[in-house]
Amino acid sequence: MLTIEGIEKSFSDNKVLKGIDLKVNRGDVVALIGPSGTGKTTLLRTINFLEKADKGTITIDGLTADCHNVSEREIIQLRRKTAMVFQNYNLFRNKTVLENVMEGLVVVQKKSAAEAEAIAKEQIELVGMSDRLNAYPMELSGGQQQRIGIARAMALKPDVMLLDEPTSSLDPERSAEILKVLQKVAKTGMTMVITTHEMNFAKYVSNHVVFMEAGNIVEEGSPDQIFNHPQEERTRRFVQELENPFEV
Amino acid sequence: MLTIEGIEKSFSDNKVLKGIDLKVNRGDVVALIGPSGTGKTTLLRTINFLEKADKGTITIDGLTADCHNVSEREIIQLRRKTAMVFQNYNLFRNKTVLENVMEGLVVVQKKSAAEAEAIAKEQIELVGMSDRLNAYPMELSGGQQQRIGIARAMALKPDVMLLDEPTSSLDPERSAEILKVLQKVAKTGMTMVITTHEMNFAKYVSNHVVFMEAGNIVEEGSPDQIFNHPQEERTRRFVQELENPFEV
Amino acid sequence: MNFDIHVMIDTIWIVFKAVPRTFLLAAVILILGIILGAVLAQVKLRRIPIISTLVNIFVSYARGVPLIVHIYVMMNLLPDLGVSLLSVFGVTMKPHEFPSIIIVIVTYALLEAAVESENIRGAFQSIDPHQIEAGKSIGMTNRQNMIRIIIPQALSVAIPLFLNAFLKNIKGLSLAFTVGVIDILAQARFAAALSYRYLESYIAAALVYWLICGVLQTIFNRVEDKLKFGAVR
Amino acid sequence: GNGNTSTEETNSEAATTEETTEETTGEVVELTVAVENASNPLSFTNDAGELDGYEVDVINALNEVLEGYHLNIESVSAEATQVGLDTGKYAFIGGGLFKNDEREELYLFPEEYTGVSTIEIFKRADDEEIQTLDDLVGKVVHPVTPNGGIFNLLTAYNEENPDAPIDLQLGESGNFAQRFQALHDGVSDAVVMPSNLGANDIITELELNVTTADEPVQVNPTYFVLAKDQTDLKEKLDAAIAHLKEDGTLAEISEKWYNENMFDYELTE
Amino acid sequence: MRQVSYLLGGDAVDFGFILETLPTLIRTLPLTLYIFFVSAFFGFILAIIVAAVRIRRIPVLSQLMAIYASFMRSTPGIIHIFVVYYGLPVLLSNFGININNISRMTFSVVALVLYNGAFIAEILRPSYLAVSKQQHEAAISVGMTSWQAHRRVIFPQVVPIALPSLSNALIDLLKDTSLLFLIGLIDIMGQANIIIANSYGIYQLEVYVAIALIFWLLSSVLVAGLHALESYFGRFLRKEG
Ligand SMILES: Nc1ncnc2c1ncn2[C@@H]1O[C@H](COP(=O)(O)OP(=O)(O)OP(=O)(O)O)[C@@H](O)[C@H]1O
Ligand SMILES: Nc1ncnc2c1ncn2[C@@H]1O[C@H](COP(=O)(O)OP(=O)(O)OP(=O)(O)O)[C@@H](O)[C@H]1O
Ligand SMILES: [Mg+2]
Ligand SMILES: [Mg+2]
Repeated sequence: MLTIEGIEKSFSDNKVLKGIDLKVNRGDVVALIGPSGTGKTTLLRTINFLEKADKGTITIDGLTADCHNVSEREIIQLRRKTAMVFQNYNLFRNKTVLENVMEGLVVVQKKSAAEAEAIAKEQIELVGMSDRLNAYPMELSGGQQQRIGIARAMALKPDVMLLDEPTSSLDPERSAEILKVLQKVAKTGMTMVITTHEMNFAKYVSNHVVFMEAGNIVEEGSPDQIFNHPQEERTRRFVQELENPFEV
Repeated sequence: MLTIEGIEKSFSDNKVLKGIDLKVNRGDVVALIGPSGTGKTTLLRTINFLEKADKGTITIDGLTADCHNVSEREIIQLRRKTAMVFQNYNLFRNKTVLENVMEGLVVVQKKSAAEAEAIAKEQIELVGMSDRLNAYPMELSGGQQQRIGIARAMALKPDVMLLDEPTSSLDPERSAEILKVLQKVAKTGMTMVITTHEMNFAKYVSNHVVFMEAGNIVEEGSPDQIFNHPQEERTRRFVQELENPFEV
Repeated sequence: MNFDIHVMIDTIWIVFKAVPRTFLLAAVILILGIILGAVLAQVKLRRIPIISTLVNIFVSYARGVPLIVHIYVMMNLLPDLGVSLLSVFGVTMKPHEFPSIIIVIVTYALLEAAVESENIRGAFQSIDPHQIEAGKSIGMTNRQNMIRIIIPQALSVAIPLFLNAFLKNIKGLSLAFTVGVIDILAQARFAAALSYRYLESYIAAALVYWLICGVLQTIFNRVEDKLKFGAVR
Repeated sequence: GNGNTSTEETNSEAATTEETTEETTGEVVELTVAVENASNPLSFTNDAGELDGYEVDVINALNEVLEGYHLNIESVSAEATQVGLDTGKYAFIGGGLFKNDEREELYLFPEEYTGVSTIEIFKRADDEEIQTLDDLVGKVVHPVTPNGGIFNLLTAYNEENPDAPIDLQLGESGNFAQRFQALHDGVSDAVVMPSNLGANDIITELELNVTTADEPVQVNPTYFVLAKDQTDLKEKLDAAIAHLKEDGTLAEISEKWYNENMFDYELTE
Repeated sequence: MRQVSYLLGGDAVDFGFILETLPTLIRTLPLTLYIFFVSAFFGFILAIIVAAVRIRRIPVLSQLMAIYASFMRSTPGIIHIFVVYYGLPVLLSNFGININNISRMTFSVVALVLYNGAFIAEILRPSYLAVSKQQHEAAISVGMTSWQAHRRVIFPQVVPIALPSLSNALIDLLKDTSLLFLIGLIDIMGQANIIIANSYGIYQLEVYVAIALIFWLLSSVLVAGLHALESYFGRFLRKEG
């Protein structure tokens, strides 16, 4: 479904991605974990062509693009197969909750307003925000904005969802709820790449875990492998902390 | 150290805080937990007078202000006893990492540039960002921005720190590290109010847990009491989820 | 002091006759200016080689040189140019028959474009780049993104600037008199020449201008409020 | 002026009294008068950056003989002279103004005129058809600025001859040189204009095929126009002007600027 | 024979005359620049006050400022000059104040300040509002006074938004000094008019070419300065790409 090969990316002389290869099958839920500043967000942004990689190719649903040399048309085609949930939400400031979710349906997918509204309302219901349909993003709490960001992406029913810490601002209750929704969607064949600091999520929901550090993939494998039988010393240390990080 | 009484706050006809009373002693680490959209952020903002409560009084370090009727002078006096870490970081867009942290020291505390720089660098070191001193906020990852936000607040050495989900964008490793730093600071007598979705943090680091829902404090007490012997049904349910939220 | 309020009121009515055409002209110029200015602003923001430099030279010339000189130059250049252009299409016309209204619109719209290109560039600098990314990420084309997300947000800065520009235009048109366009001020001058009531006529003109501005300001304020998107200060 | 003129006159009187008390040195009252700032040769700024011109010389000469007043000259735009006169800033204004009913109702005119304005029809030298205003019907008359005498003259003509009016185009008429060049080139057939504004200089300098019609349309006396309340100044001014006419000073100044003594002209009124 | 350029076609420009004229025009440069800088400075201060009052929606004052701004922006410069130079003395004399002996220069500057202040206010206001409110919150949360927050955090972010439009306004102001010729002050444009009038318009084209050159040069210098400011304050924007 999604194959990326040899992705490299620098910001001036700071090499942030040092050659990333990743293969994701349809319906996979990939958890991207790793320390802060490692390049997880940059990788997702590269897949969505919000950041132009210096090198490498990206294939989505059979369509391949060489990052270095890709036309505006191809980018839009590829982007329409994906949807992204941003770490800092990035809701449209000038649109209400409902409009935020409808926007892509109407403008990109050319659905009728009525149909789009129905779909949007359904998605908003799923994230528990039905009572704030007409609020502007500025009037929402952090968690509420994050949920609308998720609803906006889910409404598009893309082939691949790219989620950048989608539950960072949510309480465990709500977080579990949302992740269950995502899990259900994944079962219908939607592919997901999720960066997360929520190790329990990586452990119990994903079927493939990728551990990145400093622009490299250190280790990847099934959750069981990564959490219970890590091959690399660095992975072992990272995973160990999780046991009880706050006990003093 | 910090006493708030009868705080009420509405946004148009949406009553967000419905009469909050809270007493925090010097050196306390209070964890504010509760579902998304409950009013945690609003409460912190009210304490910092970024939001003007409709009713209630706030006392910090012996200085009392009636929220409804408080002068600009008083507000500034009170604010200088506190520092805030924002849920969405809010770093100064036009200043580098180092400048962000130095700013309050130079402008508010009138420290010399050299002294401010020394303090700032020390704090930045504590959050592991020494290698990005001259980066602008937009060039940082989410977690990196969050850490600078924490450094900026800590550098001020306030009486009371208000932290709004200070580790939401951090991996568990880094998160534990930061919380350990905070814990150490708390031991020196700094008071902290922290909203968090990280229940482990509430459990192991704080010495007082406040569970809010829908603008009310439902229950408060020691971590042991809240997590192991909750009195209220609602608390019990919220805490239960934590056991293993993602197991399907 | 010589002042007769009745004369002034009579003059207001006379002056009013020039309002529709002045208003319309200024509006057409503003709209053309905004459209062309937006294009220029994009070229500048994207720093397209060569073209950017050309645009910068044009903008600096258009803004730097006094209006009266522009009018003089265009008044002398455009008719010949226009006539030779028309002759290509088989229309013959003498240069001095070339309609002065076209001279006015072309001249003013070009100058307006230079001014608006800077206003628009400033307004775009106020946009959070993340907002643009959000649009891209749901698969919008650049054009869709521009129309649905970026422009509405930039407008909250640009709208008051457009009103500024419109008001400058409506007054700047008094120089178009050189090529025979009778605007509000010219109409007032006519009245003054007939009645010898200069003071009254100028005050009458001022009141008419002020009224137009008052009406526009009210409308623009409404629009501006709509563009706050829940961010109340 | 009807209605509330009386109160306004009181106002300006008050202003004048104040000036009198504050600015009087000895017996001499200082007054400000205005001339136009770019109206060669009436009044203009010369190459040395100083105010010069026929009216300026006249006012300076008046200062020598005027009793009880001293005149300070301010040079401003034509429109500003009028506005300043209306608001009471100026005691009188120049600008080659002639008398008519409207002006007489608003302002005070001296008995003595200080200049002459001949309004001429300019045409191509080989154009035999144009001699009088009547001949202008059906011709292309150069556009007329809507302030000043020519506009009023032609408007008055059209009001008297509603069935055969002159085609009067309004607009900035361009500078004088442009007007004559346009006439020379056949863009227009006639220019109606006072002759004392440098017309001959232009025609000679540019070697244009332009002459005047045989007879001037009008020969008007021009005056300094006083604010309504300057009755005392008017008397003193009349005496002073008469004195300058008598001793030949004005004729001298006229010769200096126009190469002729315009006081020799026969007035049309 | 020299043909007057009412049509440019086939007409030679007399470069000798342009060169001759330039020094005469430039002689008036100090006056033009003096008035420009003084009016720009006070106009800017006035604009900040007006914008601040309108942003904070201070009752009564805010409405008054809105009226002021609408009057000043809508009415032609010639009317302002007349109102200030001829109207104000009459108005004040009703209260027994005589200002007739204040210099024309002062009147001119007052008129230009009032006029341009209104335009600049309406540039600063939206630019200010475009800066996120959260930036202000971040600043006051570290204990800054509101003024400190503005000076250190908000204004530097307003600058890149406002500067392009400000350059429009300042160039306009530079050209607006020509209004002063109406009441007899001779700036560059006034001097140009004098030269044209004294030559009965024969050298209009040449004079226009000369003032075009001067104004173009002046405004280019101005714009270059503002551009430098913009790149300095806009550093953080470029990082955002
Ligand atoms: N626009 C940019 N300019 C320069 N450096 C950048 C830019 N964006 C990101 N970086 C740097 O690239 C590195 C990777 O950033 P990225 O946002 O991908 O990290 P991340 O793994 O998502 O971290 P986090 O968990 O904290 O969100 C960081 O060191 C960051 O500072
Ligand atoms: N400016 C505002 N205008 C209107 N409503 C607001 C505004 N700010 C917050 N609210 C509403 O107030 C409620 C409480 O918001 P608050 O940000 O305090 O929640 P929270 O407990 O911090 O939630 P989270 O955990 O998601 O951050 C929410 O329902 C939110 O939509
Ligand atoms: Mg990230
Ligand atoms: Mg919150």
